[in-house]
Amino acid sequence: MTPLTPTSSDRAGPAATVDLAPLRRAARPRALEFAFWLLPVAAWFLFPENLALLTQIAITAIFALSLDLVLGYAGIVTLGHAAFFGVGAYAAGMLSAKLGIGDPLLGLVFAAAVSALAGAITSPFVLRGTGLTRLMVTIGIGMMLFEAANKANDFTGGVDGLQGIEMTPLLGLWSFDLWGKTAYVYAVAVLFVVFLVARHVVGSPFGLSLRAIHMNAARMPALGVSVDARLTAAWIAAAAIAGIAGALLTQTTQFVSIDVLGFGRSAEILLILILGGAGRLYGALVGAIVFVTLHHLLADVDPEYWQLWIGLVLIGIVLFARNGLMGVVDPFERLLARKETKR
Amino acid sequence: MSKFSLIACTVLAMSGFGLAAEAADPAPIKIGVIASYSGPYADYGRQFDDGIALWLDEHGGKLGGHPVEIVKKDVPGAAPDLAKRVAQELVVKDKVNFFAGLDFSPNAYAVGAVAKEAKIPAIVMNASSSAITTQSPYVARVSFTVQQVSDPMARWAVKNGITKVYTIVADYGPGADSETAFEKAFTANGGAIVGKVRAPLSSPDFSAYVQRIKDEKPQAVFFFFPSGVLPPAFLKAAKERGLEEAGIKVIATGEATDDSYLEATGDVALGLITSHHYSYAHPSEKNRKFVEGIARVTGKKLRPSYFAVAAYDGMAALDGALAKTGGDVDGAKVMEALKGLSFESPRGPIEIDAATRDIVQTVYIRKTEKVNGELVNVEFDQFDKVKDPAKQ
Amino acid sequence: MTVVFDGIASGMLLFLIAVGLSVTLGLMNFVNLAHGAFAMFGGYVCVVASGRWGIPFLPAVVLAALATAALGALLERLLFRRLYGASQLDQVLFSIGLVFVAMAIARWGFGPAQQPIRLPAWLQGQVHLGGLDIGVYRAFLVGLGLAVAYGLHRAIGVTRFGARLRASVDKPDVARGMGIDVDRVFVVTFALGSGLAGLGGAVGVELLGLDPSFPLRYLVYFLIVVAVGGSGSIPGSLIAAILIGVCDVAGKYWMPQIGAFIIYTVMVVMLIVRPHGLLGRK
Amino acid sequence: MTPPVLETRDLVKTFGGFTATDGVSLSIAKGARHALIGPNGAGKTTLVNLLTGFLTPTSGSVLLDGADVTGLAQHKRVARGLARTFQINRLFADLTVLESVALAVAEQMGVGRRFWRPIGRHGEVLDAAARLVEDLHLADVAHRRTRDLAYGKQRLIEIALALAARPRVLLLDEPAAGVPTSESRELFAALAALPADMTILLIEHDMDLVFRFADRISVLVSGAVLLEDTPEVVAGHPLVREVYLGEAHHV
Repeated sequence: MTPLTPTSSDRAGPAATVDLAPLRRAARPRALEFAFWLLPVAAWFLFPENLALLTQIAITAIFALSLDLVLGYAGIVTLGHAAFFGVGAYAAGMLSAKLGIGDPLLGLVFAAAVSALAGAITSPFVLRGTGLTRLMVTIGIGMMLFEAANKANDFTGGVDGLQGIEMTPLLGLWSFDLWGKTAYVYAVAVLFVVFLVARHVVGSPFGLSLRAIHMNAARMPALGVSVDARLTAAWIAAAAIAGIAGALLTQTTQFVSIDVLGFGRSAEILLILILGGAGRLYGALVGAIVFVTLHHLLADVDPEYWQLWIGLVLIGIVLFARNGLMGVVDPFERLLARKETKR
Repeated sequence: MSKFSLIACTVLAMSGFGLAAEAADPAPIKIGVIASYSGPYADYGRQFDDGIALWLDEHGGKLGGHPVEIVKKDVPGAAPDLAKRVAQELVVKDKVNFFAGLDFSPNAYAVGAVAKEAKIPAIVMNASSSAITTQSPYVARVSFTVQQVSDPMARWAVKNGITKVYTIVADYGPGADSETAFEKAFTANGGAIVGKVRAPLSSPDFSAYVQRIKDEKPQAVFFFFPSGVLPPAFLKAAKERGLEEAGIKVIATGEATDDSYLEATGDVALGLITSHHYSYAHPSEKNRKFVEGIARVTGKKLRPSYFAVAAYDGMAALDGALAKTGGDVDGAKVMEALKGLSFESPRGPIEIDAATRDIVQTVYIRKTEKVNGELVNVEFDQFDKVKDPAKQ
Repeated sequence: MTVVFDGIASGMLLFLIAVGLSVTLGLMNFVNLAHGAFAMFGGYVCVVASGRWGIPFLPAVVLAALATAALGALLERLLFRRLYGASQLDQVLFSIGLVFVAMAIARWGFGPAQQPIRLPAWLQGQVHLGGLDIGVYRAFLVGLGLAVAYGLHRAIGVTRFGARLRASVDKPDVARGMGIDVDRVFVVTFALGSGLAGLGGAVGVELLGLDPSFPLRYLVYFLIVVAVGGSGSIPGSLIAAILIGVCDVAGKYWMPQIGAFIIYTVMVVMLIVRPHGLLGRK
Repeated sequence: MTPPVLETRDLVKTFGGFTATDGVSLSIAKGARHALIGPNGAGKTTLVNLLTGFLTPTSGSVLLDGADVTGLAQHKRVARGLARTFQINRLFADLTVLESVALAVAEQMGVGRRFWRPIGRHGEVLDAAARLVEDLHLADVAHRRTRDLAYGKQRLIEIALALAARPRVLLLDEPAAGVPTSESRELFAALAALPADMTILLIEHDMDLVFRFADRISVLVSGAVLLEDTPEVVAGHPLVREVYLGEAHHV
């Protein structure tokens, strides 16, 4: 009983019959993506009076991207993600209000670092359980942080919010204005950078392993992967990004309110991501755009009962558009992919 | 996007033909009202609307000779990032002349910052955190501060022979403010705080706290909770444990017997002694007309609360200020004119402090009683010209 | 000792509302975050029945439970059943949407204010039993909680219906093959879960209050009970609810400074020590 | 005789009161084709789980190349050259075949933690993955999603994932289970083509495959080794015929 052909993986040279092009191509940006990133530029000209709202969308999008990393890719369902958003928001706020350091970029870096630390501290607790248990631990951590911020009234400003934050001009050139121009450009630029990073991460071997863990975590150790180590890394990275989003909110509004840590924010960002479609990055962006805009319009049209409409929209999406809004493009994408393969 | 922006309530001048000699109407004044119109606190927005609508109804829809346009913005609950954004939009998009409303303190802080930057006066019609007016020079308050209504309660208690008090407040900023103000006034007048506790806002079950209070045997317990869910929950627990029978008096600030919630609170509130700046049962001619007027403009039999009266007074204050500036709506001039303004409100005489832009008013001590089958706050003692103690 | 009794009583109330969620989430594997909305519905039915129609308190509570069960059955037929096969995330999204709609409807129908409930005289006040001050209503809650726990435990753990339910959830196809009407089992179970929520909501008005924001305000507490107790375990939920109630009340009495932390700390510690809950199935 | 590559000493695993593995001492030589047979419930898969670290033994030890690895985590044993397949497919439903294999290859090459360069630009990973895909006759479905493939093809992915780890010791847990006869030829060919110096422990119900493939067989009954010998001896053993082969042939 001896083998008839040489060993598989020891054979040298490329394989003749397997086309590697589709995998190679996946890394390249597509035309539609360029078109998408023209949207924020177009918005600048089309809605000059709504820059504050647009800034809010950009910040929400960053937060949603962060959640997409842990939920959409790594598969950790969390209802406590506001914890890191809030830690970032307070970190940036304290840096200015308590230490008098008002440089926005420095604040971002500081907030990202502090949030990453918070992520590192919480990860063993979160990764311990699964399913409902894990979900409840994330809620518990979020709630405890909220209560802690409320208790530390004198330090955080409690429910009245942290006052006295002043931002120095961005790069020493542009100060934050009432129209929100600087804030908008700043937020969109940060969003773009975060998106690029996220896009690289999810397309890398690390990102592939996260998706694989999501699909079948039990198999991963048999491939030589420490699941906990990967999830911890993803958790910390997502915490840092959430912290950046929180810091941006602090810097563009120049105060911190305690609701940055609230359960409502955690629940809302989860809704936004699922609405847009989890596990595809653009779902996070589209979800943020649609949800915040919808919320804004409905609250304007019908301030008393907008919740009813939001609720109906959510139910409708689940019943008729299962994979979120981005799920709608799936059939087209597959069609496109098939054409490309044939070519 | 602007076509979606709904101007919910537009009150234009009803210029009579008899006044044809007058030149064309001056430009309308735009007021951005930021308040809760949805969610659990939607009643606040409605009360503001009622107060504003009544004042405009009584004054031919004009403010300082200008027609008025109200732009309502929904910021439900404490959501300062939203409030800030909305305020920015009101400035750059709707180009409002004044901010008004502001039910929650965090929102008022956020809007105060915008007001300062845009030099647009903001009239706080409820938010009661003391430092709001200190933070921004473009903020004037016509409502009250937590300290302002807590302090007289302490002085009244001492005056009536209560020297040992246990305090329980909601564990958040205003709760802490109330606790501090009460303790300061109480101990300064010779009383002693035998125990104090801050209960979490989310806590619906007060039995443990009440048991603790009962075991401590103070002469009275003073509590401060935001109006709504918590005061009735506390009162129920107090009744169930028999605090009254154990000889422990229950005193509180007026949030406990907020007119909007008093009927729902029910008989557990009977006999409760509270301190506040407005009761809809305030016995004055001005208030009688006010209550009737609210019923008239809304067509409903709802009690106006301190929100409605502050909104009404906020309009009166702006009108008074515009009378001083001769109709000039320039922010700095209006702010200057607001300082030291005093007039008669349905709640009694009020004044906007010239130095702090905060309100100076009478604080009443009331007892909850049943009058004609309805629970009302009956005023029986008062402290005149109370300033915000946190600013002294 | 009074403190411990109070803790047990508030735990019982928590159990009464949350046990319905243990049924839908734990046994049927449906992440029904709209559970609080059903409880709220029961509360409003009870308030209207006893306040406006003058029905005595106890029949009003029963009516609330039945009405909520009927509503649950209706919604199961119309909506929930479409989502049994869906991912948990979709179920979360759907049920949160339902919560928003329910809150808006409640506000439209009843306004944002708290709803008053008047207890009959025999349920008010306190009795003194050997140095213990026992609130009559709390004693009532404890009794009701124990009765519900026992009844449910019997119904699901021992009867044929329980066996069918477990079969239907674990292997619906096999169950169908065995001649079990799976659809009917699900609708009955869902109605049961909803009815329990309605019952809990009705008796909870007195202590928890009732207004349109009820479904979200207490959602986390319900989830805690189910998670700590172990998904689908009725005795587990009971023990968890009592544990949380006692820790919460005792904590507030002896360490009021850290009152708000206690419930979450207990939960996180419990879940780290026992990730599958006290009596959960793996 | 070469020293054993994989060895167990008095391995015991109990679940509550039930003893699933009862004092198993195995010794598998380098390059061996060792089969493990036994009736259902004999504890075969439990033994594999103990060997790979998916389960921790109640007592006894596992040695890999003479070193005690009893307490070592699964993924660390993989790094030491011990890979396995699963009795029931454990695959990545939404990944394509090539992606799945590339994932495993990337881990073997130690680039699995890299988070910047896209997988599509890791040429060495792609080439190795493509070769594996080709060798296992999966080239025509390389870009199809795993969930869309027939079971037989999915079995091949199982093996490809294990081979991607470049194991020195490979544990095959019923590789032919659930594969219809019409699709089993490719599978048998793939197994036959495994390199000679690779040590293989095979669990299998298909006796044809076992006797064609194995040069040594252990019979496991009720968690304990009943007998270990060459296929000829095992096939002729009366006890084996009674407890196992007889039963299997009647199915």
